[in-house]
Amino acid sequence: MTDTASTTNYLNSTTGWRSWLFTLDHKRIGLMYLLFIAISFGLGGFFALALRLELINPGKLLFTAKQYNQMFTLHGAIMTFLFIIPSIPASLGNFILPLQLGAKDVAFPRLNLASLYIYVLGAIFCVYSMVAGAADTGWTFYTPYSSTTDTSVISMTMGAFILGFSSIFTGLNFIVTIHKLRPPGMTWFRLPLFVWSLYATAIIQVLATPVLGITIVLLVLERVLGVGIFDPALGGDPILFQHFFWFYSHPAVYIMILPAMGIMSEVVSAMASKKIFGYRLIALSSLAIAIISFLVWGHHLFVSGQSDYAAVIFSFLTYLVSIPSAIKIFNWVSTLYRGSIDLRAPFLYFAAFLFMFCVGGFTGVMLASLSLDVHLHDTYFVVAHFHYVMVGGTTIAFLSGLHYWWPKMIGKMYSEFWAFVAWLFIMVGFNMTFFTQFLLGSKGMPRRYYNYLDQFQPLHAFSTSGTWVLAIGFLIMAFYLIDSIMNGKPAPANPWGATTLEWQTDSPPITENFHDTPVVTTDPYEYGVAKS
Amino acid sequence: MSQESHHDHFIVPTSVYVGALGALLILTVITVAIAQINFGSFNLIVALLVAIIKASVVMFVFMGLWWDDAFNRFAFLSSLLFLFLFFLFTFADVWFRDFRSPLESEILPIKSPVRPAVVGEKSSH
Amino acid sequence: MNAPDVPIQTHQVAHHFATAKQEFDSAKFGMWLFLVTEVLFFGALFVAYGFLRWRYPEMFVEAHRILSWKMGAFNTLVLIVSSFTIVMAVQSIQRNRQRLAQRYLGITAALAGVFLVVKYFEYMDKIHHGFLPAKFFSGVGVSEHLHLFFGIYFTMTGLHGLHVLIGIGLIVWLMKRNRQGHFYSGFFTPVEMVGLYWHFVDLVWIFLFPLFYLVG
Amino acid sequence: MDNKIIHESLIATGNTWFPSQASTFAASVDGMFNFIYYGSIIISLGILVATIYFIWKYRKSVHAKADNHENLTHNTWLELSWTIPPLILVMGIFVVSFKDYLHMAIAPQQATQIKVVGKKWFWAFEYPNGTKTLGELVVPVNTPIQLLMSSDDVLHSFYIPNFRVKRDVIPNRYTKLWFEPTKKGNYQIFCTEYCGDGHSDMLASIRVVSMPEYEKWLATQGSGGDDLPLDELGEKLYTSKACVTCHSIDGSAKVGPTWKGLFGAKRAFVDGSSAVADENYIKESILIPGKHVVVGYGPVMPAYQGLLSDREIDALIEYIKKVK
Repeated sequence: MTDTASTTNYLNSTTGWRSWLFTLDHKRIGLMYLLFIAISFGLGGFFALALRLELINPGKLLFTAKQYNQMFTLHGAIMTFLFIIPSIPASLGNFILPLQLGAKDVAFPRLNLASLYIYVLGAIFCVYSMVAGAADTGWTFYTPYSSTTDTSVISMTMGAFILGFSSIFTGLNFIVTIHKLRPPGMTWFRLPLFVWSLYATAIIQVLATPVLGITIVLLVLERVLGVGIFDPALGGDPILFQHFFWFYSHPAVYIMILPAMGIMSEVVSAMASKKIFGYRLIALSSLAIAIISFLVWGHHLFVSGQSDYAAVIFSFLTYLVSIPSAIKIFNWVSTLYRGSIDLRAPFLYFAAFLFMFCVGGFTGVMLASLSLDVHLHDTYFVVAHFHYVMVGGTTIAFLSGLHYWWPKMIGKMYSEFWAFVAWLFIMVGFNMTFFTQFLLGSKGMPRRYYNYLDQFQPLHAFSTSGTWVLAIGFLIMAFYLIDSIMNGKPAPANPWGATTLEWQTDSPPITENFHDTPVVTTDPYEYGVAKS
Repeated sequence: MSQESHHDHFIVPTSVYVGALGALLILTVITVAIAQINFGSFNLIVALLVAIIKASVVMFVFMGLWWDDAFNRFAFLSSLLFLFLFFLFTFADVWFRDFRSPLESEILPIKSPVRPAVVGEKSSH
Repeated sequence: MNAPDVPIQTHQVAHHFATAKQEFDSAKFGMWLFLVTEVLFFGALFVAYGFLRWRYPEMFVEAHRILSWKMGAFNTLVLIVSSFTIVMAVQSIQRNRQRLAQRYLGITAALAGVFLVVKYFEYMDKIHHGFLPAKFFSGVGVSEHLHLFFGIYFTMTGLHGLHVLIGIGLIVWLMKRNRQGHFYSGFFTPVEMVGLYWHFVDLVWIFLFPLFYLVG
Repeated sequence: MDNKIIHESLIATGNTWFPSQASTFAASVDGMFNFIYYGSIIISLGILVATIYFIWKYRKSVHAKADNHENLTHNTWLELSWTIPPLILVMGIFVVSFKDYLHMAIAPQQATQIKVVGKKWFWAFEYPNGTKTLGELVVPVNTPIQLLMSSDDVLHSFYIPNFRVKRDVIPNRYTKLWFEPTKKGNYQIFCTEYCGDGHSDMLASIRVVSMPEYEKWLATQGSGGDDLPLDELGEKLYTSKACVTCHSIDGSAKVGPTWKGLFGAKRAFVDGSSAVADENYIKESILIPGKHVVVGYGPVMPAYQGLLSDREIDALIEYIKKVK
């Protein structure tokens, strides 16, 4: 145990911009990912605010219908491909995975850097699409609309194609790292649960993303050459596109939520100083989710005209996938029993996650119901549901992880008071914005509507006002986190008294991660045994 | 790293590779020959069967899966499993899609770029 | 074990690996995972193919007659032989026969070139008769869906051809490094990786050939 | 929104979550919702109460040392208890909603068949006797109706919230939707599959009337509006034939050019030519809109050939003349 903070660490061991741009250190790459992801989140958030502002009353306020359609497409595409899919794996995962494993780096450091630059290239394509007549197809790019609209669909989809490769390489790297770079004694059932969740995530990234790639290739070729597979005017089938798209994009939802669940397992154990309840079941449920998630994509197509037999199979499997998620929630709550609960920022976000993920999950059960989905499909109910899972689940867990590992990454403590204030704003703002949308949706308000019936106006206005509260929360967070980099108190090596390996090294860690290769002799959450 | 401490790779004898090559060439001839005879839809099954045998030879001999780590074998073969699931579930829709309406043909004539080859067209001028 | 043919440059194991075996196993596992993504990449196209074939069986019968099965069969043989030569290149390196390996690599690249040349003539013939994806289609046919066949044909063989092209680049790169004495019985990871990639390219063609050229 | 027909309000009627029930499906759909809704409230409250109680009871300031006794970190029976019962519960939900879905999928044999065509951005309906309407579907109460739907361009989706039915409308094949209205009134129809700029204005209404009223209406359609003067009929058609979706009468530009001051104005076209907007030009623009596209607009208007009678075209021309 090295509590004496050494003066050199991965941040200051080498200096100059080249030492960052050409670094092979997974920690620096993770940090750069974090920066880009934060920028993307800001951009996507900006579009969200603009969209909600437009929707404060029916008819035109600031934008035309076309501009509105382009903005919701950009909001969706940026938030999905540039923010939420890479958010946890590429930034926190990159930084923490080798540390938790006790490895010096990921298996392929150069591939890791390449994946960062591929991400940047993909982002450039998306930004280019933004200025060159942004796509107005929605992030789902459904044909034949996407193959006939005159906006720049090609640059936007090529951006998503390139980002897919970034995601594949990250996933591939993680799988190999977890298989091959475990130090002596680190058996599979001694892996921290965050590592388990990243492993399950990586499986999906490697198996599903190529199908997105080929779907996009076919869409681009459809526009350029008229390949015709998805174009009904040429004898193709638009529903086949939906199968192709959702074969990736449904598992992608689990690329988003699985690492979030991993963070929650880490945080609840560390903040309660308690060994996680039912470790094996949580670990295996991650794998179960990853596998079953491939077989449920058709629940996006219940009213699309797919065969009713297929719909029934997909609905059945969708219900199966809900069980492992439920198991995790019950295990987390049980972990709290007779713990010693530290109510600092990571735990606050855990509590928020628990509540909002329940709402997202239970509304998911409603949407998986074949008959109920007929009414709710493509309404604001769906919008609210996936925002509860993606923002209330993934993003909140991301924030929890960010606060949990911030001292390790930056070596500074943030202001616990301001963290609480920001948390409060985010909780209130988020629920104002999105709970309202459940009501709108079940009352019949369809999604992707620029204009709407007057009777929906009060609820829309309330939802819009919620986004401002939410925005204030995120701004506060940006300020105190940036402030902590300059003015924060130096962080101890292990501020939470956690037991996983990343806390056994300095904050921030040295470039080689550990002074000596750790030898693992116990399970990851042995809070019972005396700590050194 | 000294040159001597190289890892203990099993070097596959040349005869095995030559045998595999011979098998692949013969199978290619067989598949082409069978295709010249018309068995109807049976042709597709035979062609796919031969292709699968050929692919197995390439995978297990040339790609060395036979001698490789069990997990590499598992990983690669599981990709085929997922591909199969993708196929199966997509076709769970495609095969059983609607009881097609008799009116279907009148809905939307497709914009076909194919110039129709009509019998007797050539003799029209 | 034979002494190497050429003066070699000893490989240094990267800092985050404990042993050369760990490094090699990681790289190989990584390569297999990459091939997993490739399987699904091409596999999805086969699903699209299956859909079209199921929907328009008569059209496929008509369309496959337009392709020349002789050229396709010739290309199949070319790729199978090239698969053999590259595996012999790997084996030669394992036995420290760098010069022999260089010759095998050269033959492989040349066969890949032959494949592309044949493909070029096939494509030219189709372009000449207007058998192209719908936007450029001007061919004569019976089925009104004929353009769909050429849509999927050009997509799949085009992507496969792109992989062949990339493969040639990789083999040339291997030859350059082999000349500099980078590979020997103790280190031949890149040769093994490119070999796996090349076999995969062959694997895809093994399915493309009967599905497009033989069974209508 | 300037839709003239008054629909039953979705917000003001029904209960907190749903608009009023107007078809035979509605009760079972709402019942399924309520079952899951109250079930999840009970389970969520359980989770919430347990969490808050644990947080309060075992907060660090009063419970400084966690109890890591072996049997507090793993318990197979406990874990099975929250694996098996939820599984049984969701399987139950699956079976019931599966039955309801099948009910929705299979229409009764004797259902009246009405053809629906979705186009950017309006809905057209065709009745068994050949009557055609735009933007308004009239159906008899307590009678099964089957819609045979297709699209002329991109994907649309046909959605009646009060009936709890929805189905995508696809080019080049038919999709089917059936329902049995149980309550007379005017209800809202939405398009719920994103289809471009006019997506949110692709509305229509469904009027549920008694069987005699329906038969009378069906018999008099086609000769409807004979008693109205042309310009007033035109004003009615402006909304009922969905012109309002794309053309304003107040001078603002929507997807298409405004009608205000249109008549007699000089029009410049994208092909470089121009013309004065007279009766013939307007008639041609309605029937073959792609022929002359005004600069600044896309060739997006659907052809109305066969959808309007001569008298209706004349009425629209008179109305456009009047809009200054």
